[in-house]
Amino acid sequence: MVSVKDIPGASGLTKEQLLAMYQKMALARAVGERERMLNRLGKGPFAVTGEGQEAAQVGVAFALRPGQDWIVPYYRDIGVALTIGQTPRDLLLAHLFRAEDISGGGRNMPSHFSDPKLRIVSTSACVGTQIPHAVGIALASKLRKLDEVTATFFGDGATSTGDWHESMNFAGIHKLPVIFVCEQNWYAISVPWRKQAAVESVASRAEGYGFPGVSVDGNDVLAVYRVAKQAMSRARDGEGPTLIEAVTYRLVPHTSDDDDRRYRSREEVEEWKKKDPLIRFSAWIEEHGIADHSDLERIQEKIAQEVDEASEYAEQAPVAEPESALRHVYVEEEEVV
Amino acid sequence: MVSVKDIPGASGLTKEQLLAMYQKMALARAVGERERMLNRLGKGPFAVTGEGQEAAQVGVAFALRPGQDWIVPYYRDIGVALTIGQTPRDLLLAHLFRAEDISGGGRNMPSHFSDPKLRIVSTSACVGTQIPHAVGIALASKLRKLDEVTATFFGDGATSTGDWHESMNFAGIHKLPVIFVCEQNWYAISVPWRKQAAVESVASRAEGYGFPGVSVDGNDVLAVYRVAKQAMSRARDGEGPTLIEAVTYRLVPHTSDDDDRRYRSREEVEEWKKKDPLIRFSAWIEEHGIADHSDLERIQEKIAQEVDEASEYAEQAPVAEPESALRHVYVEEEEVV
Amino acid sequence: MAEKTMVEAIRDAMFEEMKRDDRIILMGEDVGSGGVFRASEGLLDEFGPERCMDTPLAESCIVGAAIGASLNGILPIAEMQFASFSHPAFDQIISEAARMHYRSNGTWSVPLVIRAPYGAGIHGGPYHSQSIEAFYAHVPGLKVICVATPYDAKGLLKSAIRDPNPVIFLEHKKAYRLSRQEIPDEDYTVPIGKAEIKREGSDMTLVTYGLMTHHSLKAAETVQDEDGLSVEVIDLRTVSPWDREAVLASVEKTGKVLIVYEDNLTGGFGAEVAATIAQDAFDHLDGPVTRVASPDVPIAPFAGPLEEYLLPNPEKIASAIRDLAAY
Amino acid sequence: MAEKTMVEAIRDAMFEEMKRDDRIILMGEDVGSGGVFRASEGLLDEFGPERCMDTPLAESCIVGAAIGASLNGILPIAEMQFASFSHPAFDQIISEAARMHYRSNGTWSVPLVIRAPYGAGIHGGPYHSQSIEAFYAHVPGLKVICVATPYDAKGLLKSAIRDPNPVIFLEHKKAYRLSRQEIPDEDYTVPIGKAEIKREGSDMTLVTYGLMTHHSLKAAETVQDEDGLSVEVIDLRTVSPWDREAVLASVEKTGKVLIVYEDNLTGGFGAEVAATIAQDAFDHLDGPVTRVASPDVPIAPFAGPLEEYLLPNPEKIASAIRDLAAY
Ligand SMILES: Cc1ncc(C[n+]2csc(CCOP(=O)(O)OP(=O)(O)O)c2C)c(N)n1
Ligand SMILES: Cc1ncc(C[n+]2csc(CCOP(=O)(O)OP(=O)(O)O)c2C)c(N)n1
Ligand SMILES: [Mg+2]
Ligand SMILES: [Mg+2]
Repeated sequence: MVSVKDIPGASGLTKEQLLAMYQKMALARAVGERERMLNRLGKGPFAVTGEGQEAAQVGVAFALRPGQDWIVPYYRDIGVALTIGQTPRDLLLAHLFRAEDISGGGRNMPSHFSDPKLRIVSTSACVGTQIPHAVGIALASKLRKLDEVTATFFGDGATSTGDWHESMNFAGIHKLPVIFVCEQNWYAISVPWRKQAAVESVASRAEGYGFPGVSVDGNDVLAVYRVAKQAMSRARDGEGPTLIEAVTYRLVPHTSDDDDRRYRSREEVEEWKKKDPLIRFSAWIEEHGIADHSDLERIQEKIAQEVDEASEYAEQAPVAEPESALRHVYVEEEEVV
Repeated sequence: MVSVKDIPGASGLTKEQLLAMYQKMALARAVGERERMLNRLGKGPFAVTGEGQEAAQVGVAFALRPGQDWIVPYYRDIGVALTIGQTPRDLLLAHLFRAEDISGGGRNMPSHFSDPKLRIVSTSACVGTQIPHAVGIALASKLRKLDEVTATFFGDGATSTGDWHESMNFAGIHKLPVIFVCEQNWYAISVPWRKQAAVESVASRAEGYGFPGVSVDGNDVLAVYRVAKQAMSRARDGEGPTLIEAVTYRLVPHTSDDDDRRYRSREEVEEWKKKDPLIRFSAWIEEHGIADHSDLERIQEKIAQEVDEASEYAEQAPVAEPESALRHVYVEEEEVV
Repeated sequence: MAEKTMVEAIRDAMFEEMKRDDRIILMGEDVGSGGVFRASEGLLDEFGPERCMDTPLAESCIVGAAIGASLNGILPIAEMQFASFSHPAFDQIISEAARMHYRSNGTWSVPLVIRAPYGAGIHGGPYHSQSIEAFYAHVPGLKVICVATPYDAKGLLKSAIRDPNPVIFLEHKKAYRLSRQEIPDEDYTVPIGKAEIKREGSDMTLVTYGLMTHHSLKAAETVQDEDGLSVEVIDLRTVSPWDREAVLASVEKTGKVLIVYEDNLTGGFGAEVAATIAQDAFDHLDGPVTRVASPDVPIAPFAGPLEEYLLPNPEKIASAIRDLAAY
Repeated sequence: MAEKTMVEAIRDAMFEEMKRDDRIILMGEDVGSGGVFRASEGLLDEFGPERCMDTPLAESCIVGAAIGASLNGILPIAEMQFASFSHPAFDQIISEAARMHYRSNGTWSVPLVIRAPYGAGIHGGPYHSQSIEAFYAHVPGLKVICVATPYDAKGLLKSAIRDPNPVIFLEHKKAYRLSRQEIPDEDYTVPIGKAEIKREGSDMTLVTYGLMTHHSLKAAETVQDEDGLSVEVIDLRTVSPWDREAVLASVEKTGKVLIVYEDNLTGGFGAEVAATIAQDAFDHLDGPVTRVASPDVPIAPFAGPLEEYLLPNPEKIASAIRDLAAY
């Protein structure tokens, strides 16, 4: 068996790291599926998940340093949140709007990840508005001369917004340590990319802001990881931002309220299912002898168990007291530091 | 004497056209100077003018068809307004906020040109907000299958706004008959271009929207005209938008409220004075025998006289009745068509 | 006559108007596939992608381009997918659409409708629940409509489309499928700026609009049955311009007034109604001008129990009616 | 003690705070060269371009980046060059800055000050004259300050900078150089949310803020001299949270209230003040709750005579005082 180091494409990752990567992707898949199931069962009123985009999410997140680098995600980033350190329990508590939900105590929508400890920043449901926050966080890191990189994630739809442009421009001017990650899944809900832009690749726009844009196969977790690593180096070396366009596909409807048959053919979805990043990575792992089928099955079993436990826990956890809705409009006296 | 047609760079313009071009530039200069003078005399509370940018403005406007093509200008475009057909009297009536002011009856600021007959669209003082209007007008032309092109003008500062990006993108998607004209004068008030963007040329951004961007010497009126002509052809042939970056310089302070010594050296201003587009074009005209010095002096004299008369007229014209301030908040019954 | 839900009535209004006048277009995110609430279902098939136009995710440009189109012979209906997502277009709405006519001394005008689903009660969390009428009712140059019933929605949307001014048309999303109502087969409009007395009464005037009309009617019924109180319920329907005359006439009659709105209390539109009454009907008042609204909290948390705790409902309204009646 | 104008007091407040705490930065268009009103003159020289930062012309990003910086140890002051140009940042202000703390259940907070010159009376036309406090006073999670005097401006700006919440700090540009006032040499603050009785009186309460404080004081003097009327003038200073207690206590004493604001009448902040009084001080009222404001017109036309026609001034206020006193 060859040493993992020598496997082309493994990017110097150890066997353990590669399997951890796989585990995060599979976990993200499982949590997404669970949320949609709980929704169908009438337990969570809303589910927005990221099945199909796990390689893009986990590949980038793996290049980041949890608790040191800043994460400004969007609502599809279950894989990012889990890789950085949120747990299935955290996510399902949010899904079921429980008091214990670290992201917002049930106030914000599910999949609006937040965790000050992990430097995952709370986002709204407004598309694109988180991007200037990422830029500002990175500006602060630079002003304070801290070794921190900020990664912000968004869909192709967000690239049409004014906030996206203004942020890209601002980051370019100040050469900020920020990584812009576009999860190009070809749709903003039902609107296909060709109605969103006249260009093939959004990565090409980065040049106009004075920094590189890279388009990468977003279903190839190792390719994404490599690109993210480079972006990290650039950011840490003071060379400024990178725009990563991770080309992928959302295998599920937009949210639990969406019926994607209205706007895309089953054939198209089936074509992309063949490129499922999870299946692809597991094949790669087996092919390169990193693990065999039964190893991966064991990982899957553990995940299923973890998700079951998290789900049970979350279902039994209490919702916040109704009157608590009046709190935290302003910073309360005792919270002032 | 060679036929004008054969003069390299004359772009097929006749002698009359070339002199008309010169006349518009000189007129724009004279109106700008008059407005600043009236302001210093305490007559107009505010002046914003475009001395130095006449070639960029007149060069583009000359390629448009007054009354047929749509103009969505910005506050510095005295040369555009005059070329399309507004008169010094129109502009000075606005400067002195008289009731007769066609652009707004004294309600909008001076240099916020408007004239439904001439299809010059009323703009606000908000930088960048007119650009989506231009795109929408062009969309209407396309939907209605009308042979109309829309030209919109803005400064380098406007390219930082979200509205600019959203409009460029929208125009690209629909291949709209619109020309985006950036009067690159290197400053947004005091903020130099290098603090506004990390790239040299904003023209390069057009590619990211799927249409060409052209950077042109904005102090060379014939070069600007050529580029605008090409953009017109593209637009009329259904090939879509063009971004023109006309590189120029504002030779005067931002407005009558500005002191430009706070942010740029006199040397820099003097350097650009040497490239004064008006001097440059008059030299070219004389050099190529289109007219001689005394011809140009006669044009200047007529302009001086016209501006004097306009100024006198405007000073004597009445301001609207105070109570008229209550009108036109909503479309009035009799205005409904 | 057919029974329609409010969302169907809205769809019918657009369909019929687009049939009538081919200058009308609908533009917005996902309108082509029917829209997230199915309000534009069928329009793409009937009118094609040029008149039922999917746009990029860029609200400022949607409104700004609609303004431009409206200057050049088109009558656009710009859809904001949710009221909260109209905020990026705030500048275009209040600086541009609202002021174009004024600043040009009446020479340009912007015949534009901006539709947006608004309001809470569907567990949409803080960004799918907001009331936004107070912002726009404050801005001269705009008209603002808040509809609550299928009949009014259809008639007012037609009026909005035919109005030469920019109109913000707010559709309470919880009212979309709340109930069905008989809708005439023939063309009709409901005038902008006219309130409707949805229930007559003599003890007290209740002024409201939007979803709160339904809650208020329920409360009025309860207090009639349980306490014998006769409450006159006025549905403003339009908040700008609003029907001061109708409200003042009713208050003169009853002497007491309760104002009910869903938005958070401070600076909500009901404050204007209260202020007007306190000045212009002062002599007729037999009790404090009373408001029921949500507390000053971002409306609304995702968690159902928290959301419900904040929002006015028939019980809270009935209790306020009783308190005021007892004054 | 030194005599300062309001704009000098604001500059001093920023200077002293930035000296005191190096987490504070100022960012905005043209702040490096001193700003269009000279409010930041000298800051670049003292603190360098990283702490007095010129930005591109992109208000949404200015506020959005400031929010981000505030999450990561910086205390930003974001300057909007004119209040009207804050509109592109509306979404960032109300969806993001105002709600970050709430939506995250109190785990993130946004210590941010947004400064903007506002108000009319300088012949700035419709886009350099707007009042915007009503929009933001309606939004839970924000604090909103409208200052009128050098002393209050300095003390309140310091409080705003030290406040852990997002604060909108509105500086009436006509008040920038209106007058000079003695300013203590030592550090002081003025508390957010506390009104000040700027003139005591017994016949009537006049509630106001911003430039109208000056006009109201002048009117109060006139009616004292000419009519022997004693008007108590309350300057709210902060419109969110506003000092209900101070206002209600004064109205209980005088029985009559005039509310004066510069913004257009409908949905202006004074509507909230009026509504609150009409509900909570009803028993004490001896006359209609009266408002003086600008008519519902985009404020303000560029032409001086038209602008002046619209705006409240000491004469109009005095006349409203007399009418109400005669009631
Ligand atoms: C400003 C704004 N406008 C509209 C919406 C409604 N909306 C939610 S998600 C979405 C599409 C986003 O597409 P994209 O950015 O590609 O992300 P994806 O969902 O495909 O991952 C839209 C239109 C919103 N949330 N915010
Ligand atoms: C949205 C907005 N922000 C700020 C301003 C204030 N302002 C007026 S002009 C200007 C600079 C514009 O620069 P540029 O676009 O380059 O045009 P130029 O004046 O150089 O011709 C600024 C910041 C404004 N009018 N609108
Ligand atoms: Mg997408
Ligand atoms: Mg410029």
